[in-house]
Amino acid sequence: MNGFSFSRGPIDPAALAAGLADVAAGGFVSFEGRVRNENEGREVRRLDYEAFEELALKEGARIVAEAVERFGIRGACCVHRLGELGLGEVAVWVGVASGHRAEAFAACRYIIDEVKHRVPIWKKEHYLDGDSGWVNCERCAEAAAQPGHAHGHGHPHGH
Amino acid sequence: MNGFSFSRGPIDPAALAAGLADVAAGGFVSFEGRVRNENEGREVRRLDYEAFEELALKEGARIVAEAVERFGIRGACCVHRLGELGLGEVAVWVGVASGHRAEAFAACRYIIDEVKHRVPIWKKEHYLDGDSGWVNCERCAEAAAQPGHAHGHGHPHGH
Amino acid sequence: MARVRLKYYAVLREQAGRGEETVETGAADAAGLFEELAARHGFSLGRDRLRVAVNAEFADWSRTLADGDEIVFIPPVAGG
Amino acid sequence: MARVRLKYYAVLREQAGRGEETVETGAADAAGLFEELAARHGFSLGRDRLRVAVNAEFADWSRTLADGDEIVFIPPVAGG
Repeated sequence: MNGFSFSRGPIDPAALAAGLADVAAGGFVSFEGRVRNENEGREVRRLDYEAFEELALKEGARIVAEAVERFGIRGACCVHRLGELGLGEVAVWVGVASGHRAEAFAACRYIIDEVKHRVPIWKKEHYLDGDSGWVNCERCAEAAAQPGHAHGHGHPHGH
Repeated sequence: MNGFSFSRGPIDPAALAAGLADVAAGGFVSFEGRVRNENEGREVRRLDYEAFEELALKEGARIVAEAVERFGIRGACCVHRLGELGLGEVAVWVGVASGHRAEAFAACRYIIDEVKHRVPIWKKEHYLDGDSGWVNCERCAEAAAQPGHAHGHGHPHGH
Repeated sequence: MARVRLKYYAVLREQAGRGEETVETGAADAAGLFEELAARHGFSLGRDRLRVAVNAEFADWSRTLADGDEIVFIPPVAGG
Repeated sequence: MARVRLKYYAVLREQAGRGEETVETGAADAAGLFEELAARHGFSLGRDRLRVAVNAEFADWSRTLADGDEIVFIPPVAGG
Protein backbone atom coordinates (compact mmCIF):
# COMPACT_ATOMS: atom_id res chain seq x y z
CA MET A 1 0.00 0.00 0.00
CA ASN A 2 3.04 2.26 -0.23
CA GLY A 3 3.30 4.82 -2.97
CA PHE A 4 1.23 7.34 -4.85
CA SER A 5 -2.04 6.81 -6.68
CA PHE A 6 -5.14 8.56 -7.96
CA SER A 7 -8.75 7.90 -7.08
CA ARG A 8 -11.84 8.85 -9.10
CA GLY A 9 -14.19 8.03 -6.25
CA PRO A 10 -14.26 9.13 -2.61
CA ILE A 11 -11.11 8.50 -0.58
CA ASP A 12 -11.54 6.15 2.41
CA PRO A 13 -8.95 7.20 5.02
CA ALA A 14 -9.70 4.25 7.32
CA ALA A 15 -9.03 1.72 4.57
CA LEU A 16 -5.85 3.49 3.52
CA ALA A 17 -4.62 3.67 7.13
CA ALA A 18 -5.31 -0.05 7.52
CA GLY A 19 -3.08 -0.64 4.52
CA LEU A 20 -0.17 0.86 6.47
CA ALA A 21 -0.77 -1.24 9.62
CA ASP A 22 2.53 -2.42 11.05
CA VAL A 23 3.16 -3.67 14.59
CA ALA A 24 6.60 -2.05 14.55
CA ALA A 25 5.07 1.38 13.86
CA GLY A 26 4.34 3.26 17.08
CA GLY A 27 3.40 6.47 15.32
CA PHE A 28 1.01 7.09 12.47
CA VAL A 29 0.37 10.58 11.05
CA SER A 30 -2.08 11.41 8.32
CA PHE A 31 -3.03 14.54 6.44
CA GLU A 32 -6.29 15.18 4.64
CA GLY A 33 -6.67 18.10 2.30
CA ARG A 34 -10.38 18.88 2.10
CA VAL A 35 -12.37 21.13 -0.20
CA ARG A 36 -12.94 24.40 1.65
CA ASN A 37 -15.90 26.72 1.17
CA GLU A 38 -13.59 29.70 0.66
CA ASN A 39 -10.31 30.48 -1.08
CA GLU A 40 -8.61 33.85 -1.14
CA GLY A 41 -11.81 35.59 -0.17
CA ARG A 42 -14.07 33.91 -2.72
CA GLU A 43 -16.86 31.48 -1.85
CA VAL A 44 -16.21 28.12 -3.44
CA ARG A 45 -19.00 25.78 -4.56
CA ARG A 46 -17.01 22.82 -5.94
CA LEU A 47 -13.66 21.87 -7.48
CA ASP A 48 -12.51 19.92 -10.52
CA TYR A 49 -9.14 18.19 -10.42
CA GLU A 50 -7.25 16.92 -13.41
CA ALA A 51 -3.74 15.50 -13.76
CA PHE A 52 -1.13 14.58 -16.32
CA GLU A 53 -1.42 11.12 -14.88
CA GLU A 54 1.54 9.35 -16.45
CA LEU A 55 4.06 11.91 -15.18
CA ALA A 56 2.14 12.59 -11.96
CA LEU A 57 2.30 8.93 -10.92
CA LYS A 58 6.07 8.86 -11.48
CA GLU A 59 6.68 12.14 -9.64
CA GLY A 60 4.36 11.16 -6.77
CA ALA A 61 6.16 7.83 -6.36
CA ARG A 62 9.51 9.64 -6.32
CA ILE A 63 8.29 11.94 -3.54
CA VAL A 64 7.10 9.03 -1.38
CA ALA A 65 10.39 7.20 -1.96
CA GLU A 66 12.33 10.34 -1.00
CA ALA A 67 10.36 10.56 2.25
CA VAL A 68 11.09 6.93 3.12
CA GLU A 69 14.78 7.48 2.39
CA ARG A 70 15.14 10.82 4.21
CA PHE A 71 13.12 10.09 7.33
CA GLY A 72 13.59 6.34 7.72
CA ILE A 73 9.87 5.77 8.03
CA ARG A 74 8.29 2.32 7.73
CA GLY A 75 5.59 3.10 5.19
CA ALA A 76 3.90 5.98 3.38
CA CYS A 77 1.03 6.40 0.99
CA CYS A 78 -0.54 9.33 -0.86
CA VAL A 79 -3.80 9.24 -2.78
CA HIS A 80 -5.15 12.20 -4.77
CA ARG A 81 -8.71 12.58 -6.06
CA LEU A 82 -9.50 13.41 -9.66
CA GLY A 83 -12.72 14.74 -11.14
CA GLU A 84 -15.44 16.78 -9.51
CA LEU A 85 -15.43 17.30 -5.72
CA GLY A 86 -17.96 18.94 -3.43
CA LEU A 87 -17.32 20.91 -0.24
CA GLY A 88 -15.77 18.91 2.58
CA GLU A 89 -14.61 16.06 0.35
CA VAL A 90 -11.07 14.74 0.80
CA ALA A 91 -8.98 15.88 -2.19
CA VAL A 92 -5.71 14.36 -1.03
CA TRP A 93 -4.72 11.93 1.72
CA VAL A 94 -1.22 11.25 3.02
CA GLY A 95 -0.45 8.60 5.64
CA VAL A 96 2.90 7.77 7.23
CA ALA A 97 3.71 4.93 9.63
CA SER A 98 6.93 5.15 11.60
CA GLY A 99 8.61 3.75 14.67
CA HIS A 100 8.43 7.12 16.38
CA ARG A 101 6.31 10.17 15.92
CA ALA A 102 8.85 12.86 15.02
CA GLU A 103 9.73 11.24 11.71
CA ALA A 104 6.09 10.47 10.98
CA PHE A 105 5.15 14.16 11.30
CA ALA A 106 8.16 15.32 9.28
CA ALA A 107 7.63 12.82 6.47
CA CYS A 108 3.90 13.50 6.19
CA ARG A 109 4.56 17.23 5.93
CA TYR A 110 7.30 16.63 3.36
CA ILE A 111 5.07 14.52 1.14
CA ILE A 112 2.13 16.94 1.05
CA ASP A 113 4.40 19.96 0.50
CA GLU A 114 6.25 18.30 -2.37
CA VAL A 115 3.09 16.92 -3.96
CA LYS A 116 1.60 20.40 -4.02
CA HIS A 117 4.71 21.84 -5.63
CA ARG A 118 5.87 19.15 -8.02
CA VAL A 119 3.09 16.84 -9.15
CA PRO A 120 1.23 17.92 -12.31
CA ILE A 121 -2.28 18.22 -10.89
CA TRP A 122 -4.57 21.17 -11.55
CA LYS A 123 -7.57 22.47 -9.73
CA LYS A 124 -10.42 24.52 -11.14
CA GLU A 125 -12.50 26.35 -8.59
CA HIS A 126 -16.18 27.01 -9.20
CA TYR A 127 -17.48 29.94 -7.18
CA LEU A 128 -20.88 30.66 -5.73
CA ASP A 129 -21.15 33.68 -8.02
CA GLY A 130 -20.98 31.40 -11.09
CA ASP A 131 -17.43 32.31 -12.02
CA SER A 132 -14.62 29.75 -12.17
CA GLY A 133 -10.86 29.70 -12.48
CA TRP A 134 -7.75 27.51 -12.57
CA VAL A 135 -5.90 27.97 -9.30
CA ASN A 136 -2.43 29.50 -9.71
CA CYS A 137 -3.11 30.32 -13.35
CA GLU A 138 -5.54 33.07 -14.17
CA ARG A 139 -5.11 35.14 -11.04
CA CYS A 140 -1.35 34.66 -10.95
CA ALA A 141 -1.30 35.76 -14.58
CA GLU A 142 -3.08 38.96 -13.54
CA ALA A 143 -0.68 39.43 -10.65
CA ALA A 144 2.29 38.85 -12.94
CA ALA A 145 1.09 41.74 -15.09
CA GLN A 146 1.58 44.11 -12.16
CA PRO A 147 5.21 45.17 -11.64
CA GLY A 148 6.66 43.66 -8.49
CA HIS A 149 4.12 40.85 -8.39
CA ALA A 150 5.78 38.20 -10.53
CA HIS A 151 4.96 34.75 -9.18
CA GLY A 152 7.23 31.80 -9.77
CA HIS A 153 6.17 28.47 -11.17
CA GLY A 154 4.48 26.25 -8.68
CA HIS A 155 3.68 29.18 -6.42
CA PRO A 156 2.35 27.52 -3.27
CA HIS A 157 -1.33 27.94 -2.85
CA GLY A 158 -1.65 27.21 0.80
CA HIS A 159 -4.34 24.77 1.87
CA MET B 1 -16.31 16.89 19.57
CA ASN B 2 -13.53 19.21 20.71
CA GLY B 3 -11.54 18.40 23.79
CA PHE B 4 -9.97 15.49 25.60
CA SER B 5 -11.55 12.22 26.67
CA PHE B 6 -10.81 8.62 27.58
CA SER B 7 -12.07 5.47 25.92
CA ARG B 8 -12.24 1.98 27.44
CA GLY B 9 -13.00 0.37 24.08
CA PRO B 10 -11.25 0.57 20.70
CA ILE B 11 -10.77 4.04 19.25
CA ASP B 12 -12.52 4.68 15.92
CA PRO B 13 -10.46 7.29 14.03
CA ALA B 14 -12.99 7.66 11.21
CA ALA B 15 -15.80 8.52 13.64
CA LEU B 16 -13.59 10.96 15.53
CA ALA B 17 -12.45 12.63 12.30
CA ALA B 18 -16.09 12.97 11.22
CA GLY B 19 -16.73 14.80 14.48
CA LEU B 20 -14.29 17.50 13.36
CA ALA B 21 -15.81 17.91 9.88
CA ASP B 22 -15.93 21.60 8.95
CA VAL B 23 -16.32 23.05 5.45
CA ALA B 24 -14.02 25.91 6.39
CA ALA B 25 -11.20 23.49 7.29
CA GLY B 26 -8.93 22.81 4.30
CA GLY B 27 -6.42 20.83 6.32
CA PHE B 28 -6.92 17.96 8.72
CA VAL B 29 -4.00 16.27 10.50
CA SER B 30 -4.28 13.29 12.78
CA PHE B 31 -1.85 11.32 14.91
CA GLU B 32 -2.32 7.77 16.11
CA GLY B 33 -0.05 6.30 18.76
CA ARG B 34 -0.17 2.53 18.35
CA VAL B 35 1.11 -0.29 20.53
CA ARG B 36 4.46 -1.37 19.13
CA ASN B 37 5.94 -4.84 19.37
CA GLU B 38 9.20 -3.45 20.76
CA ASN B 39 10.34 -0.78 23.19
CA GLU B 40 13.92 0.00 24.09
CA GLY B 41 15.08 -3.35 22.80
CA ARG B 42 12.47 -5.50 24.58
CA GLU B 43 9.71 -7.43 22.83
CA VAL B 44 6.33 -6.18 23.99
CA ARG B 45 3.26 -8.46 24.20
CA ARG B 46 0.62 -6.02 25.46
CA LEU B 47 0.14 -2.79 27.46
CA ASP B 48 -2.05 -1.66 30.33
CA TYR B 49 -2.94 2.00 30.63
CA GLU B 50 -4.32 3.68 33.70
CA ALA B 51 -4.96 7.35 34.51
CA PHE B 52 -5.76 9.68 37.36
CA GLU B 53 -8.86 10.49 35.40
CA GLU B 54 -10.20 13.53 37.21
CA LEU B 55 -6.96 15.49 36.84
CA ALA B 56 -6.11 13.98 33.44
CA LEU B 57 -9.38 15.20 31.93
CA LYS B 58 -8.72 18.73 33.18
CA GLU B 59 -5.10 18.78 32.01
CA GLY B 60 -5.99 17.23 28.63
CA ALA B 61 -8.71 19.85 28.08
CA ARG B 62 -6.23 22.61 28.97
CA ILE B 63 -3.77 21.29 26.37
CA VAL B 64 -6.38 21.21 23.61
CA ALA B 65 -7.53 24.73 24.53
CA GLU B 66 -3.90 25.94 24.45
CA ALA B 67 -3.50 24.49 20.95
CA VAL B 68 -6.65 26.23 19.71
CA GLU B 69 -5.44 29.51 21.21
CA ARG B 70 -1.82 29.29 20.01
CA PHE B 71 -2.37 28.02 16.49
CA GLY B 72 -5.77 29.47 15.63
CA ILE B 73 -7.08 26.09 14.53
CA ARG B 74 -10.78 25.41 13.98
CA GLY B 75 -11.12 22.25 16.05
CA ALA B 76 -9.09 19.63 17.91
CA CYS B 77 -9.79 16.42 19.74
CA CYS B 78 -7.69 13.92 21.68
CA VAL B 79 -8.87 10.51 22.91
CA HIS B 80 -6.72 8.17 25.01
CA ARG B 81 -7.38 4.49 25.64
CA LEU B 82 -7.47 2.97 29.12
CA GLY B 83 -7.18 -0.66 30.13
CA GLU B 84 -5.52 -3.53 28.33
CA LEU B 85 -4.29 -3.07 24.73
CA GLY B 86 -2.84 -5.56 22.26
CA LEU B 87 -0.21 -4.96 19.59
CA GLY B 88 -1.22 -2.56 16.85
CA GLU B 89 -4.12 -1.06 18.80
CA VAL B 90 -4.53 2.72 18.86
CA ALA B 91 -3.55 3.99 22.32
CA VAL B 92 -4.04 7.67 21.60
CA TRP B 93 -5.62 9.64 18.78
CA VAL B 94 -5.26 13.37 18.08
CA GLY B 95 -7.10 15.16 15.28
CA VAL B 96 -6.86 18.82 14.25
CA ALA B 97 -8.93 20.66 11.66
CA SER B 98 -7.63 23.98 10.40
CA GLY B 99 -8.01 26.41 7.54
CA HIS B 100 -4.49 25.66 6.36
CA ARG B 101 -2.13 22.78 6.86
CA ALA B 102 0.83 24.40 8.62
CA GLU B 103 -1.18 25.15 11.77
CA ALA B 104 -2.86 21.74 11.66
CA PHE B 105 0.52 19.98 11.72
CA ALA B 106 1.91 22.26 14.44
CA ALA B 107 -1.14 21.95 16.68
CA CYS B 108 -1.37 18.18 16.33
CA ARG B 109 2.29 17.83 17.28
CA TYR B 110 1.83 20.21 20.20
CA ILE B 111 -1.10 18.27 21.60
CA ILE B 112 0.53 14.85 21.50
CA ASP B 113 3.82 16.17 22.93
CA GLU B 114 2.08 17.93 25.81
CA VAL B 115 -0.24 15.01 26.54
CA LYS B 116 2.75 12.69 26.83
CA HIS B 117 4.51 15.07 29.21
CA ARG B 118 1.74 16.49 31.34
CA VAL B 119 -1.31 14.24 31.56
CA PRO B 120 -1.28 11.71 34.43
CA ILE B 121 -1.50 8.49 32.42
CA TRP B 122 0.71 5.47 33.06
CA LYS B 123 1.63 2.53 30.91
CA LYS B 124 2.68 -0.91 32.05
CA GLU B 125 4.47 -2.97 29.44
CA HIS B 126 4.17 -6.75 29.43
CA TYR B 127 7.08 -8.43 27.66
CA LEU B 128 7.27 -11.64 25.70
CA ASP B 129 9.69 -13.01 28.32
CA GLY B 130 6.94 -12.73 30.99
CA ASP B 131 8.43 -9.70 32.72
CA SER B 132 6.56 -6.39 33.02
CA GLY B 133 7.28 -2.84 34.03
CA TRP B 134 5.87 0.66 34.39
CA VAL B 135 7.31 2.83 31.63
CA ASN B 136 9.47 5.74 32.90
CA CYS B 137 9.43 4.33 36.44
CA GLU B 138 11.38 1.19 37.16
CA ARG B 139 14.02 1.57 34.51
CA CYS B 140 14.43 5.30 35.07
CA ALA B 141 14.86 4.53 38.76
CA GLU B 142 17.70 2.19 37.89
CA ALA B 143 19.22 4.79 35.58
CA ALA B 144 18.90 7.45 38.27
CA ALA B 145 21.00 5.28 40.58
CA GLN B 146 23.93 5.64 38.18
CA PRO B 147 25.79 8.97 38.49
CA GLY B 148 25.23 11.18 35.48
CA HIS B 149 22.04 9.41 34.47
CA ALA B 150 19.43 11.29 36.47
CA HIS B 151 16.20 11.54 34.48
CA GLY B 152 13.77 14.35 35.10
CA HIS B 153 10.10 13.93 35.79
CA GLY B 154 8.06 13.26 32.73
CA HIS B 155 11.10 12.16 30.78
CA PRO B 156 9.82 11.80 27.22
CA HIS B 157 9.49 8.23 26.18
CA GLY B 158 9.43 8.67 22.47
CA HIS B 159 6.69 6.89 20.55
CA MET C 1 -3.04 16.49 62.73
CA ALA C 2 -4.95 16.29 59.44
CA ARG C 3 -7.05 13.42 58.16
CA VAL C 4 -6.40 13.06 54.41
CA ARG C 5 -7.35 10.64 51.65
CA LEU C 6 -4.65 9.15 49.44
CA LYS C 7 -5.15 7.64 45.99
CA TYR C 8 -2.38 5.57 44.44
CA TYR C 9 -1.71 4.90 40.78
CA ALA C 10 0.62 2.73 38.72
CA VAL C 11 3.85 1.69 40.42
CA LEU C 12 2.88 3.44 43.68
CA ARG C 13 -0.42 1.55 43.79
CA GLU C 14 1.42 -1.72 43.39
CA GLN C 15 4.04 -0.85 46.00
CA ALA C 16 1.43 0.41 48.48
CA GLY C 17 -0.63 -2.71 47.83
CA ARG C 18 -3.79 -0.64 47.66
CA GLY C 19 -5.53 1.95 45.47
CA GLU C 20 -6.44 4.31 48.29
CA GLU C 21 -6.28 4.84 52.02
CA THR C 22 -7.15 7.44 54.61
CA VAL C 23 -4.42 8.52 57.01
CA GLU C 24 -4.00 10.81 60.02
CA THR C 25 -0.81 12.74 59.58
CA GLY C 26 1.19 15.25 61.56
CA ALA C 27 3.21 16.20 58.47
CA ALA C 28 3.46 19.93 57.90
CA ASP C 29 3.08 19.68 54.15
CA ALA C 30 2.69 17.35 51.16
CA ALA C 31 6.41 16.67 51.12
CA GLY C 32 6.37 15.49 54.72
CA LEU C 33 3.36 13.28 54.05
CA PHE C 34 5.15 11.69 51.15
CA GLU C 35 8.21 10.89 53.25
CA GLU C 36 6.00 9.27 55.91
CA LEU C 37 4.23 7.10 53.38
CA ALA C 38 7.35 6.29 51.39
CA ALA C 39 8.87 4.89 54.59
CA ARG C 40 5.72 2.92 55.40
CA HIS C 41 5.17 1.45 51.92
CA GLY C 42 8.74 1.29 50.62
CA PHE C 43 8.22 3.43 47.51
CA SER C 44 11.12 3.08 45.06
CA LEU C 45 10.69 6.49 43.45
CA GLY C 46 12.14 9.52 45.20
CA ARG C 47 10.10 12.68 45.67
CA ASP C 48 12.26 14.46 43.06
CA ARG C 49 10.79 12.16 40.43
CA LEU C 50 7.17 12.74 41.41
CA ARG C 51 4.61 15.50 41.37
CA VAL C 52 1.77 15.92 43.80
CA ALA C 53 -1.89 16.80 43.28
CA VAL C 54 -4.22 18.07 46.01
CA ASN C 55 -7.95 17.88 45.34
CA ALA C 56 -7.34 17.01 41.68
CA GLU C 57 -5.07 19.94 40.86
CA PHE C 58 -1.30 20.02 40.66
CA ALA C 59 0.15 21.50 43.87
CA ASP C 60 3.49 22.43 45.39
CA TRP C 61 5.21 20.04 47.74
CA SER C 62 5.10 22.84 50.35
CA ARG C 63 1.29 22.78 50.29
CA THR C 64 -0.08 22.51 53.83
CA LEU C 65 -2.63 19.79 54.44
CA ALA C 66 -6.21 20.27 55.56
CA ASP C 67 -8.76 17.76 56.82
CA GLY C 68 -10.50 16.10 53.91
CA ASP C 69 -7.81 16.82 51.32
CA GLU C 70 -7.40 14.21 48.61
CA ILE C 71 -3.73 13.68 47.79
CA VAL C 72 -2.23 11.93 44.79
CA PHE C 73 1.50 11.36 44.24
CA ILE C 74 2.07 11.33 40.49
CA PRO C 75 4.77 9.04 39.08
CA PRO C 76 6.48 10.01 35.80
CA VAL C 77 3.74 10.00 33.20
CA ALA C 78 3.81 7.79 30.11
CA GLY C 79 0.76 8.41 27.98
CA GLY C 80 0.63 7.77 24.26
CA MET D 1 10.89 19.25 -39.38
CA ALA D 2 9.61 16.98 -36.59
CA ARG D 3 6.17 15.50 -36.17
CA VAL D 4 5.25 15.67 -32.47
CA ARG D 5 2.20 14.95 -30.36
CA LEU D 6 0.93 17.58 -27.91
CA LYS D 7 -1.28 16.96 -24.88
CA TYR D 8 -2.94 19.90 -23.17
CA TYR D 9 -4.15 20.17 -19.59
CA ALA D 10 -6.10 22.62 -17.47
CA VAL D 11 -6.06 26.23 -18.67
CA LEU D 12 -3.98 25.36 -21.76
CA ARG D 13 -6.50 22.67 -22.76
CA GLU D 14 -9.31 25.20 -22.52
CA GLN D 15 -7.39 27.88 -24.43
CA ALA D 16 -6.27 25.42 -27.14
CA GLY D 17 -9.84 24.15 -27.39
CA ARG D 18 -8.56 20.56 -27.49
CA GLY D 19 -6.91 17.94 -25.30
CA GLU D 20 -4.33 16.90 -27.88
CA GLU D 21 -3.06 17.45 -31.36
CA THR D 22 -0.25 16.38 -33.67
CA VAL D 23 1.85 19.09 -35.31
CA GLU D 24 4.70 19.37 -37.79
CA THR D 25 7.17 21.88 -36.46
CA GLY D 26 10.36 23.48 -37.64
CA ALA D 27 11.13 24.69 -34.11
CA ALA D 28 14.65 23.90 -32.96
CA ASP D 29 13.60 23.03 -29.43
CA ALA D 30 10.71 22.79 -26.96
CA ALA D 31 10.88 26.53 -26.30
CA GLY D 32 10.46 27.33 -30.00
CA LEU D 33 7.54 24.90 -30.25
CA PHE D 34 5.84 26.58 -27.31
CA GLU D 35 6.15 30.01 -28.88
CA GLU D 36 4.63 28.71 -32.16
CA LEU D 37 1.68 27.17 -30.35
CA ALA D 38 1.20 30.07 -27.94
CA ALA D 39 0.82 32.35 -30.96
CA ARG D 40 -1.60 29.94 -32.65
CA HIS D 41 -3.80 29.27 -29.58
CA GLY D 42 -3.42 32.53 -27.67
CA PHE D 43 -2.08 31.03 -24.46
CA SER D 44 -2.25 33.52 -21.58
CA LEU D 45 0.61 32.02 -19.57
CA GLY D 46 4.17 32.92 -20.55
CA ARG D 47 6.83 30.24 -20.91
CA ASP D 48 8.51 31.47 -17.70
CA ARG D 49 5.45 30.24 -15.77
CA LEU D 50 5.42 26.77 -17.35
CA ARG D 51 7.48 23.63 -17.36
CA VAL D 52 7.74 21.17 -20.21
CA ALA D 53 7.68 17.39 -20.27
CA VAL D 54 8.89 15.24 -23.16
CA ASN D 55 7.78 11.62 -23.25
CA ALA D 56 6.36 11.87 -19.72
CA GLU D 57 9.51 13.20 -18.05
CA PHE D 58 10.37 16.75 -17.12
CA ALA D 59 12.73 18.24 -19.74
CA ASP D 60 14.66 21.42 -20.44
CA TRP D 61 13.20 24.02 -22.75
CA SER D 62 16.34 23.60 -24.86
CA ARG D 63 15.44 19.96 -25.55
CA THR D 64 15.56 19.25 -29.30
CA LEU D 65 12.52 17.59 -30.77
CA ALA D 66 12.40 14.19 -32.47
CA ASP D 67 9.69 12.57 -34.55
CA GLY D 68 7.16 10.90 -32.32
CA ASP D 69 7.94 12.91 -29.17
CA GLU D 70 5.02 13.54 -26.88
CA ILE D 71 5.15 17.07 -25.48
CA VAL D 72 3.23 18.50 -22.52
CA PHE D 73 3.41 22.12 -21.36
CA ILE D 74 2.78 22.13 -17.62
CA PRO D 75 0.91 25.07 -16.08
CA PRO D 76 1.57 25.97 -12.42
CA VAL D 77 0.46 22.97 -10.43
CA ALA D 78 -2.22 23.13 -7.77
CA GLY D 79 -2.70 19.74 -6.18
CA GLY D 80 -4.06 19.19 -2.70
